[in-house]
Amino acid sequence: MAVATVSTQSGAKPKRSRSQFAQAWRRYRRNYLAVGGLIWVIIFLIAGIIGPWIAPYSYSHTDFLNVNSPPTWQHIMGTDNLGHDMYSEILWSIRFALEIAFGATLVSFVIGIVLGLWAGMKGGIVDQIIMRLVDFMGAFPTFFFDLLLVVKFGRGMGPILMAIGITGWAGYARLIRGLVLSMRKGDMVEAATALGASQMHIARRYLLPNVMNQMAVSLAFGIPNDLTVMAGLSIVGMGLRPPMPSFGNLVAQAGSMMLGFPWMMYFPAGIFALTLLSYLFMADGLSEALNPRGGD
Amino acid sequence: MAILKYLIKRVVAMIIMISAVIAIGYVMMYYTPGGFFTASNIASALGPLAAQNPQLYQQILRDFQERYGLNYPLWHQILLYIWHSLTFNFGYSMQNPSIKIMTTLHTAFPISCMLAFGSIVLALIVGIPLGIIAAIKRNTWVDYTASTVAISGQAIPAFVTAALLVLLFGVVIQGVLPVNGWGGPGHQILPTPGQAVLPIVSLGLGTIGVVAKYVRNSLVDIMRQDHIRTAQAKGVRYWRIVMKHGVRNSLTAMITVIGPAFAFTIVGTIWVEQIFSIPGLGQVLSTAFTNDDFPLAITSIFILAALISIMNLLVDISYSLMDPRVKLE
Amino acid sequence: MPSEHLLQVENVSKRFRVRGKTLHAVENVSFNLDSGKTLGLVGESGSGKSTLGRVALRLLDADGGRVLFQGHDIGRIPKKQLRELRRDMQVIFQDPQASLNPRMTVGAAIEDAYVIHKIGTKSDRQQRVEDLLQRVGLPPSAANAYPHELSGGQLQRVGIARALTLDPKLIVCDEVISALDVSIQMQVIQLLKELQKERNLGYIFISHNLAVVEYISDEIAVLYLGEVVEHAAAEDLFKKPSHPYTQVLLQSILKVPDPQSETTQALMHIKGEIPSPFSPPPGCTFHPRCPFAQDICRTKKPEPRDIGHGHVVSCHFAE
Amino acid sequence: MAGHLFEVDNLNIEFRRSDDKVYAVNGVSFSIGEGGTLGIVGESGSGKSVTMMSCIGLIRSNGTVKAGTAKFEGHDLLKMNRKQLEHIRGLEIGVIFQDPMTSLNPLMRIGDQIMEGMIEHHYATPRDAFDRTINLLGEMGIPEPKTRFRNYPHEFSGGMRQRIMIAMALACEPKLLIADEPTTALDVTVQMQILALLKEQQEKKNMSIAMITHDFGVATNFCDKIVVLYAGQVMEVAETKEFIRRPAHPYTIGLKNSIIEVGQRDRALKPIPGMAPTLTSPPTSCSFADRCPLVTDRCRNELPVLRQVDGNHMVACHRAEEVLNHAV
Repeated sequence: MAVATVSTQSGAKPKRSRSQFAQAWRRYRRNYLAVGGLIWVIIFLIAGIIGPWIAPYSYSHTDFLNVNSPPTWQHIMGTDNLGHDMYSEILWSIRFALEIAFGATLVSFVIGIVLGLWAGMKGGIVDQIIMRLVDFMGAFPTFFFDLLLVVKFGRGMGPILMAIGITGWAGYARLIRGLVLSMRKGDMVEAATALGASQMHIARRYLLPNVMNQMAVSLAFGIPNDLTVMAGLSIVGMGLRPPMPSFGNLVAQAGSMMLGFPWMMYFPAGIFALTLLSYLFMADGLSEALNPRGGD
Repeated sequence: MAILKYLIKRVVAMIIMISAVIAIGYVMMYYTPGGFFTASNIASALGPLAAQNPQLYQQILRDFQERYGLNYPLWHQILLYIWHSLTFNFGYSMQNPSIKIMTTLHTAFPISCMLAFGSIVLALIVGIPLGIIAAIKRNTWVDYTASTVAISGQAIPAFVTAALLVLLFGVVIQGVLPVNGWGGPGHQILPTPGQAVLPIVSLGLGTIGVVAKYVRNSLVDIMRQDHIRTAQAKGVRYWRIVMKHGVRNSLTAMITVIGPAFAFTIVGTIWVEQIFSIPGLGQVLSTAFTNDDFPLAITSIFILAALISIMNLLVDISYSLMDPRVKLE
Repeated sequence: MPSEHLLQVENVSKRFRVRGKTLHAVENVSFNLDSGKTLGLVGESGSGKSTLGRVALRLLDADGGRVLFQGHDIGRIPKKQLRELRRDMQVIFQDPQASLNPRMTVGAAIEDAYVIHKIGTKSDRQQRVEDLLQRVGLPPSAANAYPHELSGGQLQRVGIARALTLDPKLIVCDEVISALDVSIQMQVIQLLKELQKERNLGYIFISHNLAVVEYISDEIAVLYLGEVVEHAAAEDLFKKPSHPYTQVLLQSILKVPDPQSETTQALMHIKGEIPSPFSPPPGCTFHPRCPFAQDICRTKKPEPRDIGHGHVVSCHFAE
Repeated sequence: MAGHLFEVDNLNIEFRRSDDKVYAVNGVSFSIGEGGTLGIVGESGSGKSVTMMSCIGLIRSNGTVKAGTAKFEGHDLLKMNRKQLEHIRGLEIGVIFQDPMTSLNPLMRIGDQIMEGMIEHHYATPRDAFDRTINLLGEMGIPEPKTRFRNYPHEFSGGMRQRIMIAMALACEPKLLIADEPTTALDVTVQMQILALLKEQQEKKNMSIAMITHDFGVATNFCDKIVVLYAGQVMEVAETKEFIRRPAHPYTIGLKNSIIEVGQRDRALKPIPGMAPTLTSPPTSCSFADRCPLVTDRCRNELPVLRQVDGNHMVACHRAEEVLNHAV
């Protein structure tokens, strides 16, 4: 009768193999904080994209009749000491934050991938030089370099984006080089080499698919980091030049007034904190979902 | 002997690295339109003085020219500047030529150190137990809560935490803790205990997160390692295994995160001092930058970079002392 | 230059630099291999047998000596030509899981060889993959499985199938059975033997398991600290082990006792472990552990000597 | 059945997996006499390691003992709480593991690791424990024990680390030593050294050994009684001599035929086809049936129980007698 279910021979049980993406998503979905984070990040992205159209005022519009106004129907998040509508300011901040953070992360990421792959696959003196450079960039907070660069090149969108971008690649380069090295030494690459595969083929078919996961995770952590750096520049007065709003500017500016007009701090600081939290929960969930640590 | 050789090697490497930072800073400033490292720029900055006190003006101008070697080629100026910095001969601030930079550092540096070390200590005291508890109760609500707290700390930068704390203690529950300032009349460097709480807490939260998460993950990994099973097979009590074989090993590994955490904290101090109006190095740095006071700005960066380098060296040495497998080389 | 041999390894050496110290992985090793024959490389860990196998395929570059494959010096030929040549020389690894891309199905992994060398159409390739799977004893459905879904034995069959894709003439089998259970080991050995007969393959069979090496090989080289200490036809080696190390190795194998004799094997052993390959002992590298060591062994390195019928031994006292 | 130091009866163990259960051990019974050496032989996944480890409470957290007893000197280990087990482990039962490279704490001096058990069990005062450790290291064949005491694991070779593991396991002179594949990770020449050392220590201290191994050569030369496990079930139990002379289970015979020994160049191979199953429901028929050359309908429908066929020779096969009488 009920014969012992013995899974022998035939091996392939296609049930599980669907796709790794589906499995990762299944794990991700179970993590409520990560899902919450993802939802907020999506809202944030949408706000960034359509923000300029739904913002009731321009970011430089000043309403002199309603200076330092608490939230009202007219200004749902109040106004600041110059009569800027906080709601509009925040929408524009999201826009600028996204542009700079995504742009800077992209720049860092591209530099990191190129240098990391180069160092890892080439080895030898190239590797030595690149790694010395990585060590140097990693030894001190890149924030110092960002400050110097911003002073040199100015406080506009472009310069800030580039400053954050060209100082932030060390981590990516180190990660990718490490992954490539660990795999290059492994049997997998050796087996492909033995088949006569070219370096290009190995990189494309064997290395990249296996480093994708970790790269996605490090990217997910990279964006909130760049958001923080960007705001941090404003805190020391080196961020986007007003009147362009940014979370950093809004927080810095509210710093001196928040005891009297706390809403100037509530909204930007709250939304910014929530955003960073969401990004981190999302990144953390992503890393757990893509690289499950086995376990019980 | 080996240690000595290692130390010399490390210190030399450190000096080279810091020199590179200074050089980069100098070059940037040199080529910045408003930069001060040209004779004409200095002359124009000292403009009003020329009329008021021509003699002093001439003297300061000569001073500057000599100090920065403004008549020499750029590489010479850079070397000269590096040499001055490394010998702690920082000269005068640009904004306020009568004040020696060293004098400014005298008060600012200890304040920033207090903030940074205070928050690191706080992070270790809170983060380590939090990580241990999360690891032992892994995959329970305790673990999830601790992990969530840790991530939150990591996510929210110190200036936002600081701002929110100021709102909390300045608006919601007033009068419990002071929300700005440092020291008082007669006490420039030492704060009142109350003054120190909020800055240190807002700085420390991020590091608490980093430490707790690291301890938690490494402890979970270690408790799955074979040698833990060996200890169990010896009949060692559970708690002793956790502490002696688990936590001890995981703390050894944790030393390596103190270096980066310290660097992270240093940047945090710059922000937090801004929010709480604390007259530390961070505030010096940011005023220097906003006022284009480049000698002061570069010097502040130099001091902070040196501090971080020394800390990294200490971390590496203590790691090699804790882990017999690590050799200093 | 007569090139009747499939593979000629001549005075090959390989060193690694590890943190400023030199590791002598392979020292001055020579051997020949013909089509349809198997050369066994035996040795304990650190003997350099795996490194030698990789040098023979130029997966590692030799530091000295040369390797001729069908008369071509594979250390000299340009990369592009080498890639073409690789169709004829393949490798099977100890850990098939590690040698397969976890993100490629088994079918894709096998097919990749055809993709690399641009052989056949898509459906053509798939047919070949199915044939190969069948040949190594796996159902065609296995092509859709990912490596983590198969057992060790099944994966090793995949490893074999992949090595066969390009119809090679030489296969290096690097500890191919040591990660498998006994009952599965036998299946794999049998498969390898059959394939050799069918396709006239030359094998370099690397293993620490003397009995299996004896079983499958025509000739055997015993390695100790990167050097060949004894090289002979398989029968000769086991009938008349002439290097003390070979003798010790043979005595160290625990056989299931003979049902008739009823006595179990004495647990006799030699002292010491393999010295660090970073600082091999002077003279004969085996002398610190050798039960017969004399003064000469401590100072003078023994030259390989033919003691008859191509039985070569590197020992001062072998006869 | 008196005089048995350690007796496992009808042990059942299950492991939870993400979407099913694995029946890893199904009704395993055996015993070890005082001073005896039992070889527990099986391939990977046969449950040989899990069986012994679960008896002393070192089972992975997703595994549970569902039924059975494991009596050590008459006391059921499976009924003991953590404290009681901790008291038995190390003091009464010592363990050696397979991989000496990872089984030692890398950050602790090896001397301290050996002493730890003695001090924990109040077996010796710290001073005595120190002296004993030095002696033990010497006995294990580690030169210069006084200096080596202060070394860390990474400063030793694999063979030396396994000697340290043995010193640790023997520190409190346990009555039973569980050796879980103690030589699998070692080279053959070193394997010999370690086995000889174990034998010598066993004779000196009159302890029992449970040798878990996949290697018939090790089991038949080292042990005086052998248990063969397959799919978490005992296939055959016999004294080693009987086991060598008259194996009665087709699986045992197949396994023995699978071993290639020196001097068998001309032998034809007769591998066991297929592979060992992973049971996801309790066995109701012979688990070996699919691979067995002697399979009958009965084997596919009825679970063979372990039964005595001759003296102390037990077999779980419907056709054991036929095999023994060379009727098949």
